[in-house]
Amino acid sequence: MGILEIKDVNKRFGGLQALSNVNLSVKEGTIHAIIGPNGAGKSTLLNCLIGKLIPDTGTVTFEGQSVLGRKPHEINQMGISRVFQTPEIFTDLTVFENVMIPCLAKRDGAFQLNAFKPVLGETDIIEKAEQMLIDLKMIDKRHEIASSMSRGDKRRLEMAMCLAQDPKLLLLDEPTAGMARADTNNTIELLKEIQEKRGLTMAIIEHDMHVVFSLAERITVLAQGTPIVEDAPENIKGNKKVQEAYLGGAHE
Amino acid sequence: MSKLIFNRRGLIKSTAAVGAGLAMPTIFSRNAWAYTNEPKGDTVTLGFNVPQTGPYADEGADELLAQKLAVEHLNGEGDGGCLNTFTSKALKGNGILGKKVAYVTGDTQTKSDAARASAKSMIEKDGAVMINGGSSSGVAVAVQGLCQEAGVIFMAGLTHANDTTGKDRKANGFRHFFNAYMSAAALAPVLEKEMGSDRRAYHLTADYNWGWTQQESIAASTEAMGWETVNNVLTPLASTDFSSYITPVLNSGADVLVLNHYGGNMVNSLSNAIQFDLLNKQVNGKDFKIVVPLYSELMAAGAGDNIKGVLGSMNYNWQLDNEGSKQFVKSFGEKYGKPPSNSAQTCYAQVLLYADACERAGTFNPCGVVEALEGFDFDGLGNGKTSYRKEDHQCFKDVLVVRGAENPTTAYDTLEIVEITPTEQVTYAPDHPLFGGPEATLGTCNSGA
Amino acid sequence: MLKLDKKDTTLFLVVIAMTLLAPFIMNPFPTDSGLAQFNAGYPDLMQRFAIFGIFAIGFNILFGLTGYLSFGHAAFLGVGSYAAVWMFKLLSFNILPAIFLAVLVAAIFSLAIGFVCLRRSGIYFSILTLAFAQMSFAMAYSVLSNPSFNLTNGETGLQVYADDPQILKGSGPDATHLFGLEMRNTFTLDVGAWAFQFNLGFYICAMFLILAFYISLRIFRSPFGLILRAIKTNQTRLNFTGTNSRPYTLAAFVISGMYAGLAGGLMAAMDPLAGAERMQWTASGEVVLMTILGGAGTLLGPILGAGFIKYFENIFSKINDSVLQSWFSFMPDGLSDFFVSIVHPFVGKGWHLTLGLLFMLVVTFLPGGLVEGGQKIWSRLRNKDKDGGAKSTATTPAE
Amino acid sequence: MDAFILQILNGLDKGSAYALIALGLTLIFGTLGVVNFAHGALFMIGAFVAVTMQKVLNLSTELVDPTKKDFLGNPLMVKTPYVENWFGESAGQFIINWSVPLSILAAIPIMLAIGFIMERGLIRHFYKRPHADQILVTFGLAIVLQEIVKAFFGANPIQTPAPDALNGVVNMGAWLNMSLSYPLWRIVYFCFAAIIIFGVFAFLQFTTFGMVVRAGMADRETVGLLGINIDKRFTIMFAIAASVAGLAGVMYAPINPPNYHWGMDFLVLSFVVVVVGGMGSLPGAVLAGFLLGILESFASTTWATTTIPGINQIIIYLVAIIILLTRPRGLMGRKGVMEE
Repeated sequence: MGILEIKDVNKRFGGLQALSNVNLSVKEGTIHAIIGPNGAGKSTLLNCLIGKLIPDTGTVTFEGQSVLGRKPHEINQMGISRVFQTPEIFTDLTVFENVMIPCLAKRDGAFQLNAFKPVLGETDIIEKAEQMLIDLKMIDKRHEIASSMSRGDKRRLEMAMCLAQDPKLLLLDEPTAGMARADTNNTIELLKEIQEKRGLTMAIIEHDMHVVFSLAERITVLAQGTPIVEDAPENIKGNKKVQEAYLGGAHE
Repeated sequence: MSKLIFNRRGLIKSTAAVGAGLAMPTIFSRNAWAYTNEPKGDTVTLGFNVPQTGPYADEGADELLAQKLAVEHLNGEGDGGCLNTFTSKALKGNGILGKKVAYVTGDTQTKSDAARASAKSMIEKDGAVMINGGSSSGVAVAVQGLCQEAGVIFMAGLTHANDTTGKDRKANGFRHFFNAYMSAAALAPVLEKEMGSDRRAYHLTADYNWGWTQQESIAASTEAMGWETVNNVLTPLASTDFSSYITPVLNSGADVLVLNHYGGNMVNSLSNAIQFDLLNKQVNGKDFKIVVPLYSELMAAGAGDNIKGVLGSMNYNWQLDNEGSKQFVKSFGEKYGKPPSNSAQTCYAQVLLYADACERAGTFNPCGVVEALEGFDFDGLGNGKTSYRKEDHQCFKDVLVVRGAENPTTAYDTLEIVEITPTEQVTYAPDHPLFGGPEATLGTCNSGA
Repeated sequence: MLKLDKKDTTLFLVVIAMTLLAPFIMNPFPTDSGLAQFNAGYPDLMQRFAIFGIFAIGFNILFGLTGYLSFGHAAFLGVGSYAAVWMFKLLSFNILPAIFLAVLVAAIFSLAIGFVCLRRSGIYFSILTLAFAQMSFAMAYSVLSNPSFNLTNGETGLQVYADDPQILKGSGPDATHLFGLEMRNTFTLDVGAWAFQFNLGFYICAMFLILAFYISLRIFRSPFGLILRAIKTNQTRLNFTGTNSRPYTLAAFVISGMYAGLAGGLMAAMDPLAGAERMQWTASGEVVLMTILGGAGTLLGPILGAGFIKYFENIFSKINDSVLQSWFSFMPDGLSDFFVSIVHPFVGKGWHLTLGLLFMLVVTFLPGGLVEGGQKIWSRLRNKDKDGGAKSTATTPAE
Repeated sequence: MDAFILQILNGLDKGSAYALIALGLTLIFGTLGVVNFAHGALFMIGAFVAVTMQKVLNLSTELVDPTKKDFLGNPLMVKTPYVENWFGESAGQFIINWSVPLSILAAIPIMLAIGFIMERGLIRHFYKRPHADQILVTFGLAIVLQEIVKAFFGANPIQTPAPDALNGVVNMGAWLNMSLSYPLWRIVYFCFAAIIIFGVFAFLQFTTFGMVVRAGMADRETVGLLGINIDKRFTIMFAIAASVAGLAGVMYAPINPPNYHWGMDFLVLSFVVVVVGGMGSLPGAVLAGFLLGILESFASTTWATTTIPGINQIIIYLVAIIILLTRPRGLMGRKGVMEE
């Protein structure tokens, strides 16, 4: 039994069968990648996971509980954090404030009218946020406004924000999209490091093979809305079906 | 040393700078004041509170011109104006009670809040002893209440709703302008003469206090002479296009349209009615007619040719043929190059009346002034014989019924006087039900002491 | 004691000092000098500064922090005023129950309206609030003032009449008071050529302003305030961080609605009349302009903006030609006429024009409002002494 | 039945004005992303172009006529417009009579110029600024514009009649055996609005210029990447939007006499129309304009006001609330526009 279970998920958009009979299980403590050519249904699947879309049939459960129809903040409160294609951070706030917010959300839940306590008095939150910034080697940037940072730093900050919540599952949506090779490698290193330190479960949706093969322990290949193979990286490389699927689509 | 006194009022204007000449500033306590803003120096300050922005700004500007002219005349400058024709000869052209008249101005914005703010600033900051002017009944009632509390005299300017001297009457407030009841009483006989007693009237009424009281008054007096009120439709104040209110008139079987509108509303509703060619229609075998109970010169100018033949009433018109009027038109016209409007005349007359009352009372104390004005009869300020009634501080005088002229020669004679309705015909009992009934009371005068 | 850090404590103390000393600060010119025209130290205007300061501080909690631009906040001020005057009519002229009810009614009203409007964001939210406020205004101006059910007294404004019940009045005063101390009590202090007016009503408003500022300061520095700022920056991320933004925005909306209700209640307490036009969209627009002009999202900005606009409304509108002539009378005739005609369009009845021009100038050259202007001047002054002073302002965005 | 059709006509007529203002507002918002609070003022300026034209054509020589007296009893100055001196009395009067249609010719270049100056001189500096700043600066501009107009023309409405030939009523229902008398100028106004609306749509649909602008409305950055000078086109678009508002104002002047406050009167309403239609959607703006116009007309009938007292006061806002709550982005709005 995996921490995240996707069972018999189907989704149609008009005449297009976006997902058909998707079954997938993410094991706790592993990095699981979902790859596939453009239009294979990766984004649709992701949207089903985060409650943005509800599948026509099938179930998506996290630790035995259904995530379907839940609002983003509810899904997050279940223990799922998400990294976006382009880093979603609080651009007008400082780096430190950016990290404090997930710590607050983790402690206080979805809503708490904490209007009269000074932030500076929340020592537990401050310590945790500082620790997180130290872990991710960003403590020297704590007073910078987030919008002024480089793209790589923004990604690192977003990661820090997600990790600050001690998630049980980290969803990564093409975390290296649009990055230069050096930044990509940095990100890979960062993710590896996190995995080693924390044993965190991650699901990565990606089409950059370099990233996928350097990180993932399991890989599911989607083609035309259906998973065609699920296996370890070394087995995927030589798989005929995968090659066909990719050759049929746009070659990466 | 200063002494902290919680007296009933302490809104005070500084006098001379006693300590200014000394090397060290001297701190001293105030003298006791006999009444609010008692003028201690050689000037007395009047507050002119008129709309200077918003839709009635032009009317406010006209009122301001008249008030400035009145101040000139009081101070003995210019040709003396109505000081020459005023039947009371207390004013000498040397200011009021020997003090030179100064004035401050404020902007009511035609909002009761803003009007009170600006009146307060005149009272608290500039030491005004009376507030004069304004261009709407809401503002008049609001400022009148303020002046009553503060202990200064209020003279209302243009306010036509019954309430100003009806249920909202105040001892410190006076109204020279006529009201909706008087309009109705003056119009009804003329309407009967011109249109007969078998008419069906359709009312369009501005949906707020003034509109309602006017509609009530007109409906009451026209029904009394046999007219039928077919319908009364309330129109939002913010309306700009009245077409959707005009079209139902065509099929209603009504043969008279009464527009209980003022200002921009009236200009637009009348223009729209003319566009729909109502005046050329025949209903029930009679010519269709339009009545605008309250006219003003500026509205007539705004409506242009559309007012031709339309009946209404006015407080004053410069074409009025009496000594006071002629003198006022001459003074005003020579100074400003145009004849005065009826709101200008109202404000001018009120300033002179106030000054005269102070002279006769021998004090600026509001209670003295109130006493001097109550039941005061006079002539020579333009309206003919005029009297200020003691019971409700409403002024009684002839009311003019006017009609849009068919062939005006200048921009100023677009309205012609049809009838001068004598005072007796527009007089009512002070406890008339339209005026708050027997409960309505002036209260007692407040001098602020 | 106040749970503020050093910098905030200084700021707070400055605000307290400025507020309490307002009768001196607003009255810089001797009473009989020509410049006395520019004095603003008389009770009514000082009360207005404080009241609109409160209104704008509250609006800033919603707009400055969350970025939700409400175009209907005047409605809450209006219902607050009506509630307060009704308390005067029913109970007595004591201001405490009136202000309490004003805040309460505004809270209920803003909870209901906020609950509906916050289902949308951006301009859709703005138009929804505008629509509710305009409906309230139209109802108050006409429909709810009809003789059979007169809740608002329409055009004239709701006021206290002699025949109102006032069941708790007894032998109490006939003017608004706080346990017998009348709001209109004014004590005038003459110092040389100056006359300073100390008005009880103003000091009541000032106390509320200080309290309102303190609460806003605490909110700005609280976790709640931090999340509100996060809502403005990136609502998507916030939701994916496990925070439900809707109750936060609703809380901010209600808090700012209560501030508006407090302002409305105080307005009625200073002057027991509630006019419908304080609910009109122009009044809502005014508080938006105050906040942006002063600096949205800053602590001091709204107060400055409120003071700025009210100053123009009350001081510039009163400068008429005879005042102008007295200013320029020292010049030869032709020259003084020339100057009078130059200045004439911008004062008196032209005060709107000046205000419009200033809006344009401030927003063009000081994007962060008056507060930014002040910071620029301050940092330039400091840079004369030593370099690098400007940097510190950049890292404290909520200042 | 007649009454019903008449109210539809009234609604279409009101709707024409709303739609024209909203159209320009949406063009500006859609192309430039600027919230223009001065748009109502442009409508007002358009109307005052007509007023000015009327005043200019009435510029007169003055002759003393000793037989008549003015109000002070002095000899009257008789005015003869220059145009009557130049073209003869009847031709001159004809020209004066047709001043409103004539002012369209003047209004187009004037409004284009005003739009051009506004965009180049002010608005362009605010493209990247928050909407709040745009609101403040354009609101300031709106105040300045209206105060300038007030300084020249006063606060009182100024009657600007339509030509005699276009005054009066026509019976539109004669051939249906119904009595549908309707003012001719209002019919002209509706047709004029229809022409302008179709013109704008055709311009955007069938010209290359329009295609680029539409692409720019959809995705500004991409079009910029294609090397197309989109800013210049947007300037022109702003000028066009300004002249649409201006022309709407010119033609509206005979319906209601213009006053300096018109801009503010129409501002709120036009924003409601734009938002109800859906931010950034031109067809939405037009549709919402006519819809609200018609609903407003029906809400003012006796039937409606007796059923729900005061409905005519709030109908526009009520409809706006209902539509926005059921359709999150208005009638035809696109996702992601103006939602931050």
